[in-house]
Amino acid sequence: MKKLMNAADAFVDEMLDGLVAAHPTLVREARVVRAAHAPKPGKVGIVSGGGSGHLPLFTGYVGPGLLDACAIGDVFAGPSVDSCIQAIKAGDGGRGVLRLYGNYGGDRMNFDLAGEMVEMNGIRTTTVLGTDDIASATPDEAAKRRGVAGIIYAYKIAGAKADAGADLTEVTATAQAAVDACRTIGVALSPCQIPGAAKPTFEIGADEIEMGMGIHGEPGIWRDKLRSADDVADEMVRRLLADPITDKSERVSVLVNSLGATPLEELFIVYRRVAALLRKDGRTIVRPLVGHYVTSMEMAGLSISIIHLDAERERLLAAPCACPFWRV
Amino acid sequence: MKKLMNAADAFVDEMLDGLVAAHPTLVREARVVRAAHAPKPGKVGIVSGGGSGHLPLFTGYVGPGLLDACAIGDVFAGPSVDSCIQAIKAGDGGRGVLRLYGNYGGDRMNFDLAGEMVEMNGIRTTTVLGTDDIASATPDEAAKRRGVAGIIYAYKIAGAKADAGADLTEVTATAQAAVDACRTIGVALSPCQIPGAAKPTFEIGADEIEMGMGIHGEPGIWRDKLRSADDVADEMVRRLLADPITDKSERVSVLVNSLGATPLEELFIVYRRVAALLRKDGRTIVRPLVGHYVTSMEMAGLSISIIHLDAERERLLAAPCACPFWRV
Amino acid sequence: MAITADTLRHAATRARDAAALAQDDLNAADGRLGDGDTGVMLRRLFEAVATAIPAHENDLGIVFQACARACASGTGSSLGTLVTVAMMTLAKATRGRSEIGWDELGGLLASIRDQMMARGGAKLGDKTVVDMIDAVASALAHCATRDEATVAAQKAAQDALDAFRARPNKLGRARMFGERTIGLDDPGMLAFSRLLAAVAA
Amino acid sequence: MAITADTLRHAATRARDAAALAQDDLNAADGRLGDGDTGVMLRRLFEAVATAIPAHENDLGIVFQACARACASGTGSSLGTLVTVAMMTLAKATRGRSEIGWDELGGLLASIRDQMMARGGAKLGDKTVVDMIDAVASALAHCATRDEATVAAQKAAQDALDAFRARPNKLGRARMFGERTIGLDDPGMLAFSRLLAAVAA
Ligand SMILES: Nc1ncnc2c1ncn2[C@@H]1O[C@H](COP(=O)(O)OP(=O)(O)O)[C@@H](O)[C@H]1O
Ligand SMILES: Nc1ncnc2c1ncn2[C@@H]1O[C@H](COP(=O)(O)OP(=O)(O)O)[C@@H](O)[C@H]1O
Ligand SMILES: [Mg+2]
Ligand SMILES: [Mg+2]
Ligand SMILES: [Mg+2]
Ligand SMILES: [Mg+2]
Repeated sequence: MKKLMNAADAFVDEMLDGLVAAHPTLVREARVVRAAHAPKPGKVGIVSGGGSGHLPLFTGYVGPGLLDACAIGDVFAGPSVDSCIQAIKAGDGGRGVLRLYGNYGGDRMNFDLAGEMVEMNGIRTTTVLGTDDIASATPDEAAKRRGVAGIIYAYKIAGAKADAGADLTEVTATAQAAVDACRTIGVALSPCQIPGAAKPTFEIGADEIEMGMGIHGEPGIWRDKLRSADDVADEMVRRLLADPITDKSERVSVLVNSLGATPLEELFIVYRRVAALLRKDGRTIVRPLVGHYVTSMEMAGLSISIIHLDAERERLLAAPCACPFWRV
Repeated sequence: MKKLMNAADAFVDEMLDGLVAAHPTLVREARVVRAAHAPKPGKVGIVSGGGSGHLPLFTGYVGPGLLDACAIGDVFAGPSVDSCIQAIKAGDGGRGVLRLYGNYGGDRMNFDLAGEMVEMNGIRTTTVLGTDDIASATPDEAAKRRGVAGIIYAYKIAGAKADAGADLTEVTATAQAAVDACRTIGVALSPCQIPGAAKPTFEIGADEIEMGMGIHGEPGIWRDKLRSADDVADEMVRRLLADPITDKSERVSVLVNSLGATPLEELFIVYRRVAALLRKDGRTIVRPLVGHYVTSMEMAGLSISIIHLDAERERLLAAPCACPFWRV
Repeated sequence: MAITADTLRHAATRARDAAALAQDDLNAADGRLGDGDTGVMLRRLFEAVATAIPAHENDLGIVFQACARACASGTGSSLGTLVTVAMMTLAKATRGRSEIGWDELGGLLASIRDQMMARGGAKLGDKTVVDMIDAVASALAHCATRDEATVAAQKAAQDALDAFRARPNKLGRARMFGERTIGLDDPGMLAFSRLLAAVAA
Repeated sequence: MAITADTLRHAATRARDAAALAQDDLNAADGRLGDGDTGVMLRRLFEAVATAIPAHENDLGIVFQACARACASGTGSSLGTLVTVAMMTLAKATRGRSEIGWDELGGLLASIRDQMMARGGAKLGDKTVVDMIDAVASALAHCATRDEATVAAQKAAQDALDAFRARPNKLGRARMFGERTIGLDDPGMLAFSRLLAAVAA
């Protein structure tokens, strides 16, 4: 796998340098990216973080109405405890900080440790974990599910809630409700490679796809010959709709997300089918997203996320926000 | 090369269906996509078009402050004469239409034919051709150069000029000046495949890159072993700055564009270097763009475009615009 | 016997079948120096033409006009558009006539050549379909019968193909391959010679 | 002889060298059921620890605190964070002391185990580094000298590795590979046993 890069050890830092050079609304401090406006006094802070290699996630979603700061690790490795601490401090405007990130063991330990440490500085924190990937555990073990693309809905909704002046408890509850209302499933066609690694993250035949594979190549539900876009979309939507959700609603938003190499053309072919299926299921799509939102570098494949919207979530989704990769 | 698609013959139409389903600001009529607001009475229309397979180009740039309508062909094949006629009519608000598209033989013939035909309907048209790819011909044959990613600057600048109420002659001159002030060069790492084709558009070794390759796999300047991102960026910027331009300026905008599979991480690593080089060259970067703007489906590689900005172009670049993939 | 609407209907069917047969060869030829789509484009184009041609119309101009319309909506490739240009040229030249003589063919091809050059910007010698049309137009200049025309046109086409093979392409996508195009047939010329052979047979 | 700051400095150097040597093996083990980064992470981590350890400090708590700080800023991987937790636990437990006895080691390891379980949510039997630490802690419970401790710890580690190989991973990334993890060494356990061997030698 060819990459346009320099030394592998410099990959993340050079990437971050370029990101903030191109986007002056972002400020970099070591392995933390914060919004130029952060911390915003009187606003609940929202902080996220995770491994590199998923742009626009995580650092790309820093901005008004979204995240205040992000801790970022090496490619596919969590941020260090220090970075987590630093990000929480950068996001703290005096009303506490929500830690909103994906459910991965390492990240959880680090953000938890960091949370305890900043408490000594008098910063109140709460946690909401992205757990949208239905392929990563069964519904009765839903708390074990990993967080994937759907987390950006939680960013947007919690971000708007915080912007509206809600307190930490309210922002946390809103974020948790957004996670609870959102489900994602992915399909992978080809792997990616960690800079400096000797080989790709997984192997897959030239004519195979894997349903439910995770964004780091975690094993999925089945692997088989490539099928038509409609067949693949049908199964993904069926699985998403079948997964139990307490608060299903007629109005949903949908994210059809490229894992990297899969082009917009294919995303739109799939979106067309997803839209038809949801219509047939009696649902109305609000503010769909189609594009590169949460990737795994050059991995080919896509994910579909569906979030059920109550009136408040729909309003928060429509509230203004601005980051380099998503603007309302 | 695996694709999430259905029948190859349906690729373009299904893609267009999905595009307009996801983006209600776009309206599809056969192989034409027009802005919901088009035609806008009293505004000079701007119409583009070309082959499919380059999303967001062409159809993705339809919207206020950009294009009014687009004629779109099969993958990597120009739009038909009829589609060109239809697009021009869809863009005509009574003050004439600028045909602004890339310099490819087939597209030119079709848009020219179409232009003559709509003249019988009393629609005045002019033509500006994107010719930014410096690798496709030497400076003394600059008119033979093909149009690549840089054309989106011409869309933006001409679109803002038309929005400001300029007449057809002025909009045309502004678009031409934008093309004249812009240069692009690309580098390819791996090919793409036309849906239904038996093999990829070109072959390239697992450790090779090709400097100057075109967006359909047209041969470039050299092919060699992969080099570091900095080395590649250095050569690209050197070539771009060395190319003769009448109106060079201290202020420039830069587009670092993925051809498809190359992820944002690598784009930012390259942008970081490009920014440093331009700074060293005494230039100031205004409103840089880094992302997927003009692609060739799953091709890996990137292009760098530099446009020199006089005061008017800088102002027009900053004017509001809104399309699914670019908003100011 | 002159050329009538029936001649055209017959030719359209043969052209459609020939294009289908030649598809892979033409794609392959284009794949060596272009984007590999000449064959699939031509097949689709002549399917559209064969379908569009009116069954009971005698006015050659109207018949050619129908062909031109099918081409204009059916393709956006360079060669496809040149075929559209050819059909439009013929439509204008034969409007109101129900037959044309074989001796007029050379002159018609010459105007097609000129229109194509005006539209596409090719010069003679660039190694495009225009060079072959030029050669065939000259060869037909002194033919008065179908038999003469058939023989002369095919010979001229083959000679042009052979003569240009050793020269480089100087236009469009193929131009960029420069010297590497020497020894290869131009896909547009190859396409024309295949269609000619089918229609003449 | 008790454990002093010099013992730690010596151990840190050995751990750094052992981590560098083990890098590829650990990456490979993690590559079979995780993301293949255990080795490179551990090498970087122990490089940072070896550099961060203060040269002239006798307070064990302060020495461990320095190690903990290096870990906290140097890595975000699961195992790396567990090492951080271990260092913090040791720092708290030894604050103000310049030596600890070999007979205290088992108890310290037991608190590390408990802290790791509290932090990471692993249960005994999940086949993680925690299971090995648990085994080694028990084995050290009755050792009073360095020699006894060395032998007992290494035996316990090896036994744990052998015993768990036949069982499935039940935590984190590896959990998702389910039965396919049977027969494979857990990379965290493998890492611990390699470091232990190096430090004990
Ligand atoms: N401008 C032109 N003038 C004359 N002939 C042309 C021109 N452009 C292309 N051709 C002919 O068309 C052929 C290629 O056709 P085709 O593959 O359909 O076009 P495209 O290059 O658009 O894919 C060439 O071999 C050449 O003979
Ligand atoms: N929550 C946890 N509790 C205990 N041990 C863990 C936990 N998570 C991971 N480990 C240990 O860490 C090892 C993996 O380390 P490493 O590869 O550095 O982490 P990552 O999974 O973040 O890439 C596993 O083999 C296991 O022994
Ligand atoms: Mg890891
Ligand atoms: Mg073509
Ligand atoms: Mg072609
Ligand atoms: Mg690992």
